[in-house]
Amino acid sequence: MELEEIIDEYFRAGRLPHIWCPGCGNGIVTGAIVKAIDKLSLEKNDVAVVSGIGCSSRASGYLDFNTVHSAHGRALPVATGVKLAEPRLNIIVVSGDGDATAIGGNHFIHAARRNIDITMVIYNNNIYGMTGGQYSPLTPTDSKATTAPYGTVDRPFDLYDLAKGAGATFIARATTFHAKLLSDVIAQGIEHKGFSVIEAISACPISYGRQNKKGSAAHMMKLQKEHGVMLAAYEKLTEEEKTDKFPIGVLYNAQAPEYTAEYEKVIIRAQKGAN
Amino acid sequence: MELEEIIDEYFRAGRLPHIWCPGCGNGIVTGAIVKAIDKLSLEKNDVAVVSGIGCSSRASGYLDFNTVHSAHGRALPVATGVKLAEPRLNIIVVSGDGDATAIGGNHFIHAARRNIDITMVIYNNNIYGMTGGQYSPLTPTDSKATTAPYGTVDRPFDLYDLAKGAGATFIARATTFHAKLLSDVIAQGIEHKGFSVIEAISACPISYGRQNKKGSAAHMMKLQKEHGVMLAAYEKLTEEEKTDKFPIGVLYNAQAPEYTAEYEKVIIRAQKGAN
Amino acid sequence: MQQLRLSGTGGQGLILAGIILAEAALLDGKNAIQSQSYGPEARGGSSKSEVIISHNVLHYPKITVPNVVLAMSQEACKKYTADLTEDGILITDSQFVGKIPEKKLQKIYELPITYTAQAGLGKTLFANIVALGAIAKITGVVSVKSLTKAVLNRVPKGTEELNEQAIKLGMELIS
Amino acid sequence: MQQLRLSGTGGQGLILAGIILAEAALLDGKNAIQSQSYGPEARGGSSKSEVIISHNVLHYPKITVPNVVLAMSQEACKKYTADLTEDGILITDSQFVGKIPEKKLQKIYELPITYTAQAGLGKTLFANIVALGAIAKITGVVSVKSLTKAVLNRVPKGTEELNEQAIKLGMELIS
Amino acid sequence: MSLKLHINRCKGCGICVEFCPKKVLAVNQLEKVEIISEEDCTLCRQCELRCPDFAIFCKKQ
Amino acid sequence: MSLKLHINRCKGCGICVEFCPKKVLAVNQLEKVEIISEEDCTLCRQCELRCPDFAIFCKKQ
Amino acid sequence: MSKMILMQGNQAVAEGAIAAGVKFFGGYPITPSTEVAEALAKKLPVVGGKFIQMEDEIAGIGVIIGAALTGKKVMTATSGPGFSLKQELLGYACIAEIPMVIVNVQRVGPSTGQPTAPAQGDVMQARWGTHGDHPIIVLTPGSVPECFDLTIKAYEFSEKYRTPVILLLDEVIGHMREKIELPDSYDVIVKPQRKVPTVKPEDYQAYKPDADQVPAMAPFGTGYRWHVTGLVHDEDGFPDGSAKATRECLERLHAKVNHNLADIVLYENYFMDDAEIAVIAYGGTARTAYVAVDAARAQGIKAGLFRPITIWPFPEEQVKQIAGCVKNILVAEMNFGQYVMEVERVVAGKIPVSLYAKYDNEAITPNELLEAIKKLG
Amino acid sequence: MSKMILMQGNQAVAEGAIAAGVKFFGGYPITPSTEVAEALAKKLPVVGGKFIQMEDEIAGIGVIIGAALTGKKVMTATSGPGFSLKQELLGYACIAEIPMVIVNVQRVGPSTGQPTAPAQGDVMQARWGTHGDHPIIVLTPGSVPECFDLTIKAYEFSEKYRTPVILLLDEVIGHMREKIELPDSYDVIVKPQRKVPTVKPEDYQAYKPDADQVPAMAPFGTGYRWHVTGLVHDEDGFPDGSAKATRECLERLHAKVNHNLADIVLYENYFMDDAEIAVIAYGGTARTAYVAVDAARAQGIKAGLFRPITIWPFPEEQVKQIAGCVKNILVAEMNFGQYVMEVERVVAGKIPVSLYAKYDNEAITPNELLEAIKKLG
Ligand SMILES: Cc1ncc(C[n+]2csc(CCOP(=O)(O)OP(=O)(O)O)c2C)c(N)n1
Ligand SMILES: Cc1ncc(C[n+]2csc(CCOP(=O)(O)OP(=O)(O)O)c2C)c(N)n1
Ligand code: SF4
Ligand code: SF4
Ligand code: SF4
Ligand code: SF4
Ligand code: SF4
Ligand code: SF4
Ligand SMILES: [Mg+2]
Ligand SMILES: [Mg+2]
Repeated sequence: MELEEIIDEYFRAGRLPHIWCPGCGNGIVTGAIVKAIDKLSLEKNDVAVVSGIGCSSRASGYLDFNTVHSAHGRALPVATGVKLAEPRLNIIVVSGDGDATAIGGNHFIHAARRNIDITMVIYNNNIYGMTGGQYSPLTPTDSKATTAPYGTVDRPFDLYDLAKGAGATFIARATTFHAKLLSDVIAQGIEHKGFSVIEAISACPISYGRQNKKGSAAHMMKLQKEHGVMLAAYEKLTEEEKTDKFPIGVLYNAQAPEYTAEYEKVIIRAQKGAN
Repeated sequence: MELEEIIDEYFRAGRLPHIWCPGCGNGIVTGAIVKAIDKLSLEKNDVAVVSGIGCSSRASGYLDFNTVHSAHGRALPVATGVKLAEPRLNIIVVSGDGDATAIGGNHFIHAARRNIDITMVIYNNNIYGMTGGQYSPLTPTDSKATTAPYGTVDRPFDLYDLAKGAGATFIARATTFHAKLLSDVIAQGIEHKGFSVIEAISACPISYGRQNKKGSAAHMMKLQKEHGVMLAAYEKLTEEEKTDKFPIGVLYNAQAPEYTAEYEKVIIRAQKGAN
Repeated sequence: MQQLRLSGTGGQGLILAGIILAEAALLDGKNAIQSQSYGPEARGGSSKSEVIISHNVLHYPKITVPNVVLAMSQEACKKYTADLTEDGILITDSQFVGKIPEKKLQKIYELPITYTAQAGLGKTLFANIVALGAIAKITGVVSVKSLTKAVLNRVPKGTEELNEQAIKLGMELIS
Repeated sequence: MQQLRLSGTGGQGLILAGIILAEAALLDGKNAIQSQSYGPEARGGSSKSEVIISHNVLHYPKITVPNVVLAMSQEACKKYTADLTEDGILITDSQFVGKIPEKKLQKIYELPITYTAQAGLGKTLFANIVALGAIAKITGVVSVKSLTKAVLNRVPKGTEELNEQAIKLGMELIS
Repeated sequence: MSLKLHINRCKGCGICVEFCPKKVLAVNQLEKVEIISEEDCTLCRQCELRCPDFAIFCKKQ
Repeated sequence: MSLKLHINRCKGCGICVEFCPKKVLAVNQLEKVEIISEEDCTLCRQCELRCPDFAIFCKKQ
Repeated sequence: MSKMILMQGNQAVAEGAIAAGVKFFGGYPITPSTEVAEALAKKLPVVGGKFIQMEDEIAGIGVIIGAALTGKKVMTATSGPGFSLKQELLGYACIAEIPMVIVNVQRVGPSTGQPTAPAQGDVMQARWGTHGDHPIIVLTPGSVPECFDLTIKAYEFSEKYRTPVILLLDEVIGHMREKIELPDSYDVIVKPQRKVPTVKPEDYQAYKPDADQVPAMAPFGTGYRWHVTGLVHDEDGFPDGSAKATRECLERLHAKVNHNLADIVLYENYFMDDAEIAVIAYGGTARTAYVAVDAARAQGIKAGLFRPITIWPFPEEQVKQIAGCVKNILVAEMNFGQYVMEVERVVAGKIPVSLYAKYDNEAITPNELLEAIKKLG
Repeated sequence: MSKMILMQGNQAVAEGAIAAGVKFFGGYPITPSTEVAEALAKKLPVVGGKFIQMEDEIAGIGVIIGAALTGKKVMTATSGPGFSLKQELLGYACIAEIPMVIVNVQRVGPSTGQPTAPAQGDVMQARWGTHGDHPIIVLTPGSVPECFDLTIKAYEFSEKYRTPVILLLDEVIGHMREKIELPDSYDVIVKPQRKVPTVKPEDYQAYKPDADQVPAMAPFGTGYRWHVTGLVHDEDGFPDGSAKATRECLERLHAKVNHNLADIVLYENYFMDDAEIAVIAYGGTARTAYVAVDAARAQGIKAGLFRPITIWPFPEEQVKQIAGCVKNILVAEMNFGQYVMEVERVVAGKIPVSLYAKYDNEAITPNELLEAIKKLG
């Protein structure tokens, strides 16, 4: 399909333009999600998109699936409920860096631990966009934020390390500059049976860029291009070269028992016992 | 000092016997903490012990320091407040596996991320002891629990992986059988500048042992002996040999900027700017 | 209305004993309510299970004044007998309770309950059932038939005979 | 009491303009309240800053009926002029507002505000200050002296002269 | 093929302008995208790929 | 040196009994620790180390 | 056929849930409610349902919101501290109109308080605990059989009105064991079920109500693709912050409940016909009150008991009517006096309202309450 | 000397905190309260204080509990959803008697509701939001200068009575900018400070009150080693679940507040002397009410305004007295009618109480309220 047809197919009619600021990367990430769904030819009725609260989490309202715009940080418990109650549905969670790793951090590590078959796309703009620019657990040290006028001293999480340490079985990263790769790894994440984390690095020119003098939206995308390196190439860099680069692509892919499938065993055991 | 003197010195007068069940490992872990404090000759007035809620979290009430028995899962935020407000205090957090990694999981990863100078001793008895035997995020798969009468299907966290993935800079593990090692690694954790996690594997013969047919308290300690192997030796095992062993000792030790020290920079910057 | 309190320490199976007693009363066609007190933290310490039994509708679910107190530990005997009145009955496990409260009571039975379980059945585990046998015999609050049925409903398969035996041994403690 | 509404899109600096206007009124020894409406999500879309100014104590902090509406975008002009009455004044940025509401108004000023900022000062950034100059000239609601002082209090060091110039250019739009 | 604009969706962010290799596009005074030299367009789809607002498409006729 | 018991603290868990290499200790009917053969005690401190209730200590006289 | 057994209140709630057709439980253990979870962990998989222990209480309500969207009947259970934690998402369930039953077995508070001791200190919290205006239905059983029946009733209300319903127990009722008669098979029990849309998917407006003020709810995955949000929304379910949409959205939430009081407000009268002193008591305290009223009658005092079963919405009409009949009202509760405030409001000075309050970890005894009655009699 | 400036309500709260000597803020951003955090992130380090943005709102109150134990004055700020999340630990602060000020800038609820629009829907939640019986002090400023003054007052109460105090703003007050006169230096402001023990450490009983019902509080690290718990506790601070300890522990919490109503209950009368219609309004709605009362007076209607500043504990005596003087009471609030219920309770039918309620994302206008007054006049 042509992109316009894809947009017409998977976006709810009449709800564009979206609310995001000029140049905001969220549209590109959301476009990548529908391209991935299109690529996999998923039946729309069998897809549920669950989001939290934040600029990024508004994506759910635009998409023509079963959609939930839940509460801040709570997309994963809600998504877990949808998935466990109706395992045949494909579940995509849309979340911001704050939504996923600040208030939602506990649900994140537990979804990873359970390895429940959910694909989580984290729109990482390194900031709380919706509330106007407070630092998030993914804001780099020494950044300016409205709650860090003297620069942040917090160490950020490495989302890959966190997800892996908690038990996620598929982890990928891409940027809005690498839009095709992004939609590609999202598709792989959806296909993966288990908890998949896709970190989508997305420019927030307004709440993050301005304070940190990152230039125009286009310039922020060029920075992504400059710093994002495909994993295979990244691994060949010297430690020094690595310092201002980050790996993109599929970073981790492993198999482990998936929660909803495992739960079927409980039912079998219980029903055997009961007879 | 003789052990009895240590107990008399660091336990509050007249509060023993403690409430723990016969054979419960919590006493041994708590003893190991005061031995570590004694070894380091910390001034009692400069130590704060903060716990959550659970059998293990009752430890704070017995210890003759500045002590807080906070709410379930919330020991770390409270401890963070004590530490950041009064950085000269030595902070020890006492927590259960549920308290630390279930309801308290978010605070755990964020304390690790900040690398705040707190030593956290997690009494891991693989169960919710206080409420009578429900599974925790550290209950091994296929265990019985009152909320898993057909056996658990959840994958447990590996506390080491989780702590490391979140950014902790000191991670150690010991068991109540390895009581001396336990007090040793706690002492090292206290000395470490940054967030230190000590996993203290502790037998709960009542809420965990009974359901899972683990035998007497003494037997459960013997199982710890059997399965716990010092890291150096563990690393030499074959993958197969490793399957029913776990490494003990100091598992990770790294240096990174510590939160309260970093925060002083904010004050300096602010006061410079203000003049 | 009969008001019975079964007290001791955590591991003695008195909660279960209270439930069985109440279930036996139901089998007798009576009403019964069982309740228990949990320590502030549900760990170790004393344990208490209360049962009230009546032909009539039971509203208030707690004991107001106990008719019968079973005390299977010294601490329980101290803690849970304060409200026993002169016409009350106290039953103790003589192995654990050395000091009987200094008050006038209708009847005091100091019985080797746990000893009997151990000696007669090889396991202290049966002490709670032995106690039920004794209580049934002393008070007649439940029929032996219903008690037996109630016990058998609750115990693991394969232990039925030993449990029946336990009831009998308990009854035999009362001469 | 004067009730002024400054409206446009997010990036046009109208919140700041409202604050400056209120601060200028304070410098004039009057009372002033500034408030603003946030879109449901504070992202993009229309933006509105309201100022009420009076010699008397001000209680109710919102505009009841506006005397003056500045509209710096077409959407804002559509959305925020509905309650302008016949004796109200509408000021638009002619670059963005093509369609004026079809209603009788005391006065309508279609001014090349952003164009003037760009052409005269090289930056559209100054459009909000240009607008304030025009408003001061049209309404006299604040003195030029206080407005200038209020602007200078708020703007980054080094831009003082350009901002003073912006006020002047704004005033000059009104012949 | 040709370019198709949804002007109502365009927010004038300038991303397409910046990434268009042929300088076909510009943002006008009303902060909307404009085609300034359609003849240079190679239909490379960079603008389509990068527009965050689904405001510009390369269309098969 | 000798053994010192805090009977009120002892809960009769039997850990000391199990780990005493010399079979010096036992748990009695009242579910309390008891010294049954003090003479065999080597004061190895295993009991002290392992008692979760701080009920048994090896004491310097 | 039916069977007569001894059962704990908490377990009867779990049985009621199974009988009502609940297929999903999510929660986090906490005394004194844990038995509800434990019983359902055992029972749900047997009927093909699912039980999940979540990482905390917030996730416990979050997960059932998700499960409810697939059309399942869902439950969570907790006590004081956990109930406080669930408040934010409880509000979400209100505005997004997610049917669910939340069990709160009260213990002594505030904070950790006294986890194993009885209190009725969460009565006002059950009404007002989440931020913002919202209506709520709160049911309080007074016996083990009522735990069973009222759980089924809670699902009836929850499904019919698309609203969360709180089943508010106290430790007395939750932990006592008494006789209950259960049908041999729950097939005989009518299982409440929410409306599903009858229109075609393309015509479905997820928040457009029928005449009964309640919109039909399409299970996820059945071809109706709709949007759920905690923002104020229009009839299509999309965010709309206009004055009109806000007013309509919030008014309908209240109307669903307030227009159906005759259906929702349940209560029991005990010797109220000729009563001069009306005792008002609910839950475990009502058990004391029956005995105290009997005793007072035996002493010639014309006492009666009004037992609200639906404690919220408040039985305003009933209490007004009582205030017109009796000489005195005595509210008895295991707290510092919460429900009494609403009684006072509604009685509006017509007759004296007094309070017997107890908050010391123990239930009110019949004698204590009798003495209080006698002071009025 | 002092300076006259334009300032936002939220910022005035932050200024008040600095003036009161606050040295620690922990929180999590949320509209419409974020400016409080942002201002303190900037100001606190300048005065050697600390600001920490936590992982969520629960941690935001947790961290200030810890900081308060070291002797610091502490603040957290939030709005609806975050306020719901803080409820559990708010109860902890009540029972453990931790002084702190919690700012809640209300927005439309329930749930996400309408984050940027005004409402007063959390009034009852502020009183009853956490589980279990607990007293609470809730202050509601009606202007920007009052935001400043009342923040200082909040610390006075919080420190004096060792209790959390809620500063309840609405979006109208929090986001409006108006004139405020501030001293050039806050040195002139008397900084409230909790009692510290005067006894030796070995004699210190952390929860043994003085005659004023309030125990002295030793900062951690000063040689007094004490125990803090959320369990019901004895005077030494250790868990004690006996009936006596429970009763005493909980009664004292209430007594601290209830015995000091004359000190705590703040209010304003506006044209109440000869009023026949009393408007009762607080916060942003009071701003409307002044104008409406003026307008009514201009039309010959004897209206007056009673503005509770301390909304909880409820100004019971004052409202009773008003009920004895006026002919009608009209409560105006931006919700479905919350505070009016307590007014009704206290008025107890003496005179009619009516309600002007608005809940549509917009403030009540003077004209709307005037019309409501005229209906009574
Ligand atoms: C419980 C709760 N706390 C706080 C908020 C306020 N809030 C809304 S979105 C947000 C953060 C958004 O950041 P992120 O998740 O990174 O999403 P983004 O806007 O950057 O896409 C916050 C703090 C809220 N709505 N609910
Ligand atoms: C908010 C809240 N939820 C639940 C509980 C009930 N609760 C008390 S302790 C506990 C778990 C204890 O397990 P763990 O932390 O492993 O400690 P342990 O008792 O095993 O030492 C739970 C669920 C509570 N007190 N508060
Ligand atoms: S604030 Fe940032 S993330 Fe939010 S819409 Fe604007 S640019 Fe995008
Ligand atoms: S339940 Fe387990 S952890 Fe708790 S005191 Fe008993 S043995 Fe120890
Ligand atoms: S990238 Fe899209 S929104 Fe941006 S200017 Fe181009 S067409 Fe407009
Ligand atoms: S298709 Fe390519 S050349 Fe044509 S306008 Fe778009 S980016 Fe430019
Ligand atoms: S180990 Fe300690 S508690 Fe256990 S039996 Fe021995 S002395 Fe007693
Ligand atoms: S010191 Fe050693 S030998 Fe002596 S009793 Fe203890 S364990 Fe046994
Ligand atoms: Mg973000
Ligand atoms: Mg545990």
